[in-house]
Formats: sequence, C-alpha cells, structure tokens
Amino acid sequence: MSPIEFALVAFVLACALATAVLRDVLGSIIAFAAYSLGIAVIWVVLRAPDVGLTEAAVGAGVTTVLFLLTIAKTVRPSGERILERLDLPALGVAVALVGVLATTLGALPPVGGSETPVITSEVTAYYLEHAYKEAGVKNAVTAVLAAYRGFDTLGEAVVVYSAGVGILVVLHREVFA
Amino acid sequence: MIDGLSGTMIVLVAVSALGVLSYARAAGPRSNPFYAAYLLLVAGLTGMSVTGDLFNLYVFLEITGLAAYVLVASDDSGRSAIAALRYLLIGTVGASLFLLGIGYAYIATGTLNMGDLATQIAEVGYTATLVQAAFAFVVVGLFIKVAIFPLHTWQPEAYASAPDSVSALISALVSTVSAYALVRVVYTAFTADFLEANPLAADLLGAAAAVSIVAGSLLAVAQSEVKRMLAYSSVAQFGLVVAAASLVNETAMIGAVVHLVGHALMKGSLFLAAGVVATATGARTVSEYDGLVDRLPVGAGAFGVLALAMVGVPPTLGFVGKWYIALGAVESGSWVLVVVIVASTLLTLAYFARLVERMFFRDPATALADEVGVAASEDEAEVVADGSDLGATDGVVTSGSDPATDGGDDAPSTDRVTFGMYAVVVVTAVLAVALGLAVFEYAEFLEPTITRLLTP
Amino acid sequence: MIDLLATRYYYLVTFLLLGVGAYMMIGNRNLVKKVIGMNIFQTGIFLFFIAAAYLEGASPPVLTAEAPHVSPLPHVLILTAIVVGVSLTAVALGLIVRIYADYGTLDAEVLWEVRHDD
Amino acid sequence: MTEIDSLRPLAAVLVSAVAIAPILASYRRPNLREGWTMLAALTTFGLVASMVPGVLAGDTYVTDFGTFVPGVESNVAFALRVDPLGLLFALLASTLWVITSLYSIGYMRGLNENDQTRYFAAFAGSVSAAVGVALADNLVVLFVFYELLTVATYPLVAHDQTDEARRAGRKYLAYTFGGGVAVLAGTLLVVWLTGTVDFSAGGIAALAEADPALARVAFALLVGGFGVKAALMPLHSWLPDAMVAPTPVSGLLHAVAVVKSGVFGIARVVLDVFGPETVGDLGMGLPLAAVAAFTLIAASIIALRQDNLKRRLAFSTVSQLSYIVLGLAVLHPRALTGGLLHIPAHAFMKLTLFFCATTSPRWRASASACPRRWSRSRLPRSGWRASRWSRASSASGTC
Repeated sequence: MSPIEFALVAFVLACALATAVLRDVLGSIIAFAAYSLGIAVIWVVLRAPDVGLTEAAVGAGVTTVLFLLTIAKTVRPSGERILERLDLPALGVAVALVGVLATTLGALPPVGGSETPVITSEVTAYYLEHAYKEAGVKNAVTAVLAAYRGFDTLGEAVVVYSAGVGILVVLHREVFA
Repeated sequence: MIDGLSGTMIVLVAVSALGVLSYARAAGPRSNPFYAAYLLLVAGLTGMSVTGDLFNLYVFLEITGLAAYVLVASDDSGRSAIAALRYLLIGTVGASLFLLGIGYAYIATGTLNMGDLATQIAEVGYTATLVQAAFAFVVVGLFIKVAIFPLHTWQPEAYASAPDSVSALISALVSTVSAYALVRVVYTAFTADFLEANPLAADLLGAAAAVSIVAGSLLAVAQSEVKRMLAYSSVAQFGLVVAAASLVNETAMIGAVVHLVGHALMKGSLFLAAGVVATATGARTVSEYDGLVDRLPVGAGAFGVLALAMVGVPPTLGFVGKWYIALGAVESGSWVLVVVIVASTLLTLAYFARLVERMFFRDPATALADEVGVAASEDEAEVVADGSDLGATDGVVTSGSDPATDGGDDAPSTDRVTFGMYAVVVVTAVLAVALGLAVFEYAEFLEPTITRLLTP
Repeated sequence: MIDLLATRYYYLVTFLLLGVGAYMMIGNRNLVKKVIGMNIFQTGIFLFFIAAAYLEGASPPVLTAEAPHVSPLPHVLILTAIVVGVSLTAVALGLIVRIYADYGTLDAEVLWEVRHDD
Repeated sequence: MTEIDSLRPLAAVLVSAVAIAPILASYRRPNLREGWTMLAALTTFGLVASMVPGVLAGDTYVTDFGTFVPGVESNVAFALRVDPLGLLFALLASTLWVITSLYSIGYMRGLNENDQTRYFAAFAGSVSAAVGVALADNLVVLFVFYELLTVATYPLVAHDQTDEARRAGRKYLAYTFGGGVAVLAGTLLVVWLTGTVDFSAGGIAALAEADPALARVAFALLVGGFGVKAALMPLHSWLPDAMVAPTPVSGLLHAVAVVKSGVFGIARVVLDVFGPETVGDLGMGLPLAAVAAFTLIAASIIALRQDNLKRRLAFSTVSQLSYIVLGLAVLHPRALTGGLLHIPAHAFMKLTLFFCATTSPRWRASASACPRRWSRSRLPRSGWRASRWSRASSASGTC
C-alpha cells in the first residue's frame, strides 16, 4: 500500500465517519461531498478514470446540490451539540454486518492480482480485444457501455427518466396537462 | 430468455396490469405522470421477467423499485409519502445487497450471464466461500424485495397507505416478480446442485419460509385495518412460495408457480375489492365491514369468494397451489414443512373468517352508529332494519338500490364505483375459482421448463 | 493476517463503508442523513466492483494505452449503478420535501408517532 | 358388474349448485325463489332415484373428467361414481331435502326470519356438497366436497346473526376446518405411501404393504379429520352449539347431511381406502371402537342432563352416530350392515324429532325438554308424534 493510497483511504473513511456523527445536516452534507471527492480520486488510482469523472460530477456535484436544495426547502436542525448521540442498536447491526462480511475477506482474491477470475475471464479478454474492431472506439469502457451492454445503459436511461417522472408524481407538478 | 416460467410471468404482468388499469381509469389517481410511472413499472417488471443477465436484472429491479416507490406516494397524503420513503430506503438496501451478491458471484467467476454462471460456479465449486456468500446476499436482497418475515417491515405500511389501484398493482406484481427472480437466480444461476451441495442453504430457506408463514399470519390477525391485514397476509403467502422453492422438486416448483399466479390474481383483486368497498361506503377497518353484504352485496360477495380462495378452499386456485406445494413437501419428506403448509390453511382462515363473519353476519346499524365519518350508510342501515322487521321480504331486498349511489351522499363524493371497477373484481373472483380446475393442463405445459430448471 | 489486510484493504474499506452506511440508515433520526447513509452504502458496493477490476501495474481500459489493461466491465456496471443511485436519491429527497411540507419535521421518530395518531 | 359412463352423477351434484343462481336472482320474489328450491330438490331427487334400479342390478354410474390435480404415481381424476354405499347417502340427502324444503318454507316465513335468500341459497349449496361427498370417486374429490360442505353450511349456523350464533359459527368453522386440515394431511400421506387415492373395494392394496407406523398415522389423521364432523368425542363440542341454527338446518344438516358426511368419510376410509382387513392388521379397529363406545355412553348421559330440547337432541345425535362408527370399527360384516342401516334409520327419526321439537314458533325461544311444558295439552299432535318416534327409535334399540 503506497502512502498516497493509505492517506486517501484514511481520508475517505474519516469523511464517512464524519457524515455519520455530525449533528448539523449541512456539516454532514459537506463531509459527504468531501467523501465523494475522495472516492472519485480512489477510482482514478484504481485506473477507472471514467468512473472517477462520473463520480466527481454526479456524486460530488449533482448529489450535493440536491441535498443542499433539500435543506433549503426544509429545515436544518442546528443543535447545541456538535455530535450525534450514539445509537447502540444501530451500531450493533453495523458491527454485525461488517463482521459477517469480514469472514469472506480471506476467500476474496488479492486486489490487483493477475490471477483473479475477473481479470482472466474470457469476457474481459473479449472486450479488450474486440472493442476497437467491432465498436470503433478506443475507450473500451465506452464500447462496452454503448455496445456490448447496451441494455443496461438503456435501463440506466429509463431509471433517470423514472426519477424525473417520479419527482413529478411525488411533488404534483402537472406539466403535461 | 423466455421459457414456460418467464412466459407465465409476462402474461401475468400484462393481464394484471390491464385489469388494474381498467379499475384505475375510474378510481386511480388521474394524472399523466401517474400513468407514466405506471407504464415504467410494467416495463421494469417485464424486463425482470425476461432478462438472463444478473446485472440487467439489477437494473430492472431498480426501475421496478423506483416506479413502485413513486406510485405508493402518488396520492396527496403525507402518510403515503412516509411509507414510500421507508419503502425506498429499505428497498434500496435490498437491491444493494443483491448487487453485492452479484459482485461476489462476479469476483468468483468473472461472468454475469446466468447460463454461463451455472457452468462457471460448478467449476469454482459449490462450497467455495465466495459462491456461498454470493448466494447469501442475493437471497437476502431478494427476500427484502419479496417481503419475507423479518425483512418485511416496509411492506404493510406501503400497501396500506398507497392508493387502492396502486396497492393492488404492487401487491399483485412487484413481490411476485421478485419471487420469480429469486427462483430464477437460485435455479438458473446457482442450480439445484448448489442446494444439494449446501443442504444448510436449503434448510435455511425452508426455515425462513416457515417463520414467514406463521409470523405473517399471526400479524395479519392482529390488524384492524383491512389493507394492512391483506398486506401481512402476503408475507405469509410468499412464505409458501419460498418454502416450495427450497424443496428442489418438480411438484413443489409447479406449486410455487401456480401459487405465485394465484396469489397475484387473488390478492390483487382483494385489494381492488377493498377499494370498491372503501369508495362505496368509506369502510376501511375490520369493524367498519359489519353487515357489508346489505350495503354492497356484489362487492361483499366477491370479497368473500376471493377470501375463501385465499384460504385454499377446494377447488379454487388457492387450494391447487397449496396441494402441489404440500405434495412436493411430502415427496421430499420434509415433514416440518408439510405441517406448516397444511396448518397455514387454518392460519389464513383465522384472519379471513373474522372478516367474512362481519360482512355477512352482523347488522351494520349497531356498529356504524358510533362510527364518525361513515354517515353515508346511516340511512341505508335504517332501511335495512325496517326491511327485516317487515318480515316476509328479507333484508337483501332493500339493498337493491344501486351501490354506486350509496357513497354519493356526503362521504367521498367525487369517487363513484363504476362498472369497470366492479367488473375487474368480479371477473377475478370467478377466475380464482374457475382456473383451479384448469391448473393441471397448465402444469403439464410448465413441466418441461421445470425439469430443465431442476436438472442443469 | 497482516498479509491478508495488506493485499485486500480495499475490500475491507468496502465493508467498513457498508457498516457506516447501515449505521446511518438505522441510527440517524434525520431523514436527510438516512439518505446520505444510503449513498455511502451504495458507494461501498461500487468500491467492491472497481477493486475487483484492478490489476497491479495495468493501464486504464483505454486501448491507446499500453497493455495490460484493467477489466472494463465492472467500470461500466458501476457507471450505471452511480446513475441509478443518483436517481434514487433525487426521488428520496423529493419525498422528504413533501413530508416536510405535510408534517413540518424530518425527525423519523416524531414522524412515526404522528403517523400512528392518524 | 358394469360401469356406465353417464352424466347423471354430475348432474345430481350440479343441479342444486346451479340452483343457487336463480335463487339469489329472485330475491325480490319469495314465491319464485321457493319455487326454484323445490324444483332443484325434486330434480336432484329424481336424478338420484333414477340410478337406483341400475345400482341394484349391480351397475355403477361414472362421470370422469380426467386429471385435475397430480398424485405421485397416478394422477387424481375429477371423477364421480355411484356405488351402493354412495347411492344410499345421496338418496337419503336428496329425499330429505325435498321434505325439509317444504318445512323450511313454512318455518322461515312463519317466523319472519332474516336473510331468507341467503338461507335458501346456502341450503342448496350444502345439499350439492353433500351429494358430492356421497358420489366422490376418490379421497381428493371427497375432500373437495367435504370442504365445500363446511363453507356452505357456515352461513346456516351463523344465520341468526346474534353473538351466540356467531360464536357457534366460529367454533363450527374452527372445528371443521381443523378436521379438514387433518383429512388433507392424511390424504397426502396416503398419496405418498401408495401413489393413488382412488377408492377400491377392500382397500388400496399398496397400503397393506406400507410402513405400518405411517399407515397408522394416516388412518388416525383421516378418521380424526372425518371424526370432527361425525362428532366423535372429544371432537363433538361444535354440534350442540350449532343448534342455534334454524330448526330445518339443525334437522337436515346437523342430523343428516353434515354429521353423516363425517361418518360416511370414516366408512369410505375403513372400507375403500384401508379395507377392513388392513385396518385389523394395523390394530386400529379396537381403538376406534373404544372411542365410539365411549362417545356412545358419555353422550347419552350428557343428553339426559340437557334441558334445552335441541341440545338434548344434539347429544343424542352424537351418541347415535357412534353406533354407526362402532359398527364400522368392529370389522365384521354383520356389524357393518347394522351400522350402515343405521345411517338412514337415524336420519329419518332424528329429522322428524327436530321438526317436532319446534313446530310452534313460540317454542323456539325456550325449547325445553322440561316435561311439564312438553305436554300433549299444549301441542297435542306434535307431542304425540315426537313421543311415537322416540319410542320407535328406542324400539330399534338406539335411543
């Protein structure tokens, strides 16, 4: 683990914890924005620049704006205390979840190893080999997104559309009528 | 990927959606975004039914979920908004756990296609930790979506507070198609061999199902609101389906599919019938159903028939499904499940008999006099009382006035029970009985699919 | 043990993020913070996928770069999942605005009480 | 012995079921409604009676619709079959329905009863189900009609819509559906043990070879399940409570159709599913006989202490039914004949007793067995008749 990665991971975890314990919602949202930014950098470190770009724009950008809009429309409970009170049952559930997940840690292949099924799978090899020939795009992610897994992307578009329709339904803004 | 199983689901989705639409045309929230969300829900459900790819399934699951959350909140009340938000949070956790399960499966095998996964998982080994973890998270994630007992907490409030047409649509289809997805993933991607290699997994499925049946029924008995009662009943009924899926044998699988279809039709139209009752008389709680038959003979009759079908009185659809499942359990020799399945009839009876008794064997006047807000039926009740005093003619005579006019006085004055609303409820009530006799033909059509599912 | 952690710390981070997300969704009473928790829960899973695609010393899946490349498939999946996550957040926040308009509070426990009084 | 493919068994079952529709439809015109009832009753009777000569000549009438639910080895057919035992019960139910319908009309109108349409509709449904029980060709079909009978008779028990009636109705449903569940479980066990549920004279051969412990469990479940309706002690307590129903219901259903369908179920189980020999081999005859004998005596003693006339008759029914069960349990041809003969004998006598018990509306409220009120001076003709029938049943050694 390089020092940069270590610092990044520590930063992300710290931000996540901060969102959880800060009592002020605005503070929590700011911590969340920082968290998203940290995650976006991690994506880049893990050689996923497309994902990093999207995360920075959507996660850190759009989502934060949405949250800010929401507290502008509602309230921002500002208390006398800075930190939330600890909720023990929730902590128990969280610890149990992490505990259960941690039991699978040993079975997972090392990150970055060259022998993992994901890296050696035919699917990966096929995409990397044929992406340019078949789709004519140098970026394999774009090729897969638009061509090989076009249905998922269509579904993604539908989800965004649903969200738009959903907001209309939920907030009763009748624009078609 | 279309076989007998997914074909069944597509037809079910199409038919139920059409039926609910003809109800919602008159009763439902009438706005263009509502219909857009409605169509998106149907699109998502159809997508879930036909896809053969795990991640694709996740995307469609989210489309379905998103449309469902929105539809629950499609009326004006704050209550439905809270229920929808709760549904959204818990539903998202379910979908995310499902995605995590996909992640484990992908890391273990490097593929996402279900057919491909079946062979790859066999190579990796059924008892590998990664495969087991993938199974566990996929199942738990879908359990949340199906609303199996300890993970059902979003469901009753969402069903109870949504507009009637939405409750019917969601109760008929969303959990049903999620249960289909569960069967599909477990049997197509993990295959029956996985369950054989991990008997504990099958046992846990069966145990969860048994708990769900018992707990769901007991909670249903405790409800005072009719729609909540119906919602808890779904928790129990899906327990039956999961129980069948855990048995790994043909008869039980056919039973699971028959019960899925049967439950969808019956529960969907029970919600519609509850909607008709609420629109016509304003009655929404169990105690307000007193003497319903005098005020709304057709509605009460259809409700009664559907309730009996749900209990599993032969020869209705509900009975045939249970028979197949119980027979499957007997064939597998899982006696505990046999006992639970057979006893589930009594448990179901426990909450429906209460309602039937109130509808048919109580006088409305006594119970309604002290109810505020249902004044609409007061004068009607008096007429009934007079009628029975007169003697030779009986009480039913006086209820001959068109039910549509009943609620018209001052209760929900804008809503009226139209012919279309009645037609849907009555047609499904008839179907619930008639289809019971046709199930065997259908089972023979389904058999090749099931055989292929069980022998990879 | 140390070796295990040294090679798999991204997975461990995933698990911890899931834990934090779960804690926020259950433990925090403010609805907006529950939604933030939901987002953290989801990004935890994203990290799981992206870490699985990573190959030590490989270049991004852009074919102009030198081979070997990391696997492009999980990246695509996560791109889709991120958009799904944002859509869900948007709808959730829309619901929150409506709940606030109706009840004037965002405290989950207070809302629970109010609803039971209905 | 020839098998005749005929739709007559099906028609006999369906006529009264179909009659529900016109009965409900003519709720505004009581005369027409009762006309439909009588028409259906006479048609059913005619159809059943028309099969008597054939059956006496040794033929069986069969309606077979093929498979409707699967079994393990052979699938379960939706089939009706008229054999002597079934015909006896069907004839009994349909004959007495004609008589009871006539009585009902006077009774219901005379007392200005509520919901008469529901009453007549449910009555027609009950008879349809009872005939179905009689003519069922296998355990599953028998179970189907057995459950339908429960559903159809429930509205009749709870008819009065008083708290008492509702409580009785609830008890009735709980007991009989519980019994139904036991029958279902027993049926599943039989399917699993033998692969078939078809009745065959002398029993299903495969059962004799099956694991005796499981076979015993199956027998206990089936007999226990049918025993609920047959009011074997300690499963009898719904019957006296169900006497809150209008008298024709108590008469026809709770002295004839419902309780006898339970007894009939036991007869089928003993004779055609297990076969007397297998029952004997399994050692189940003696326990059944013991239960029957206990019920016989205990119910009679309780009947002595009942002041309400209908309750007294109800306990008498409990006791009389055990004669039939006892006859079956002894597993001897003569005992069997006696037991089966007692089915029609008890039906006629008990029905008449019930009719007499409440010929006057004034008596309905306080129908009491107290001798002072139960005198000829108050109700000369029915009092006389009742005592005569009581004597007749004692004469046959059964009261």
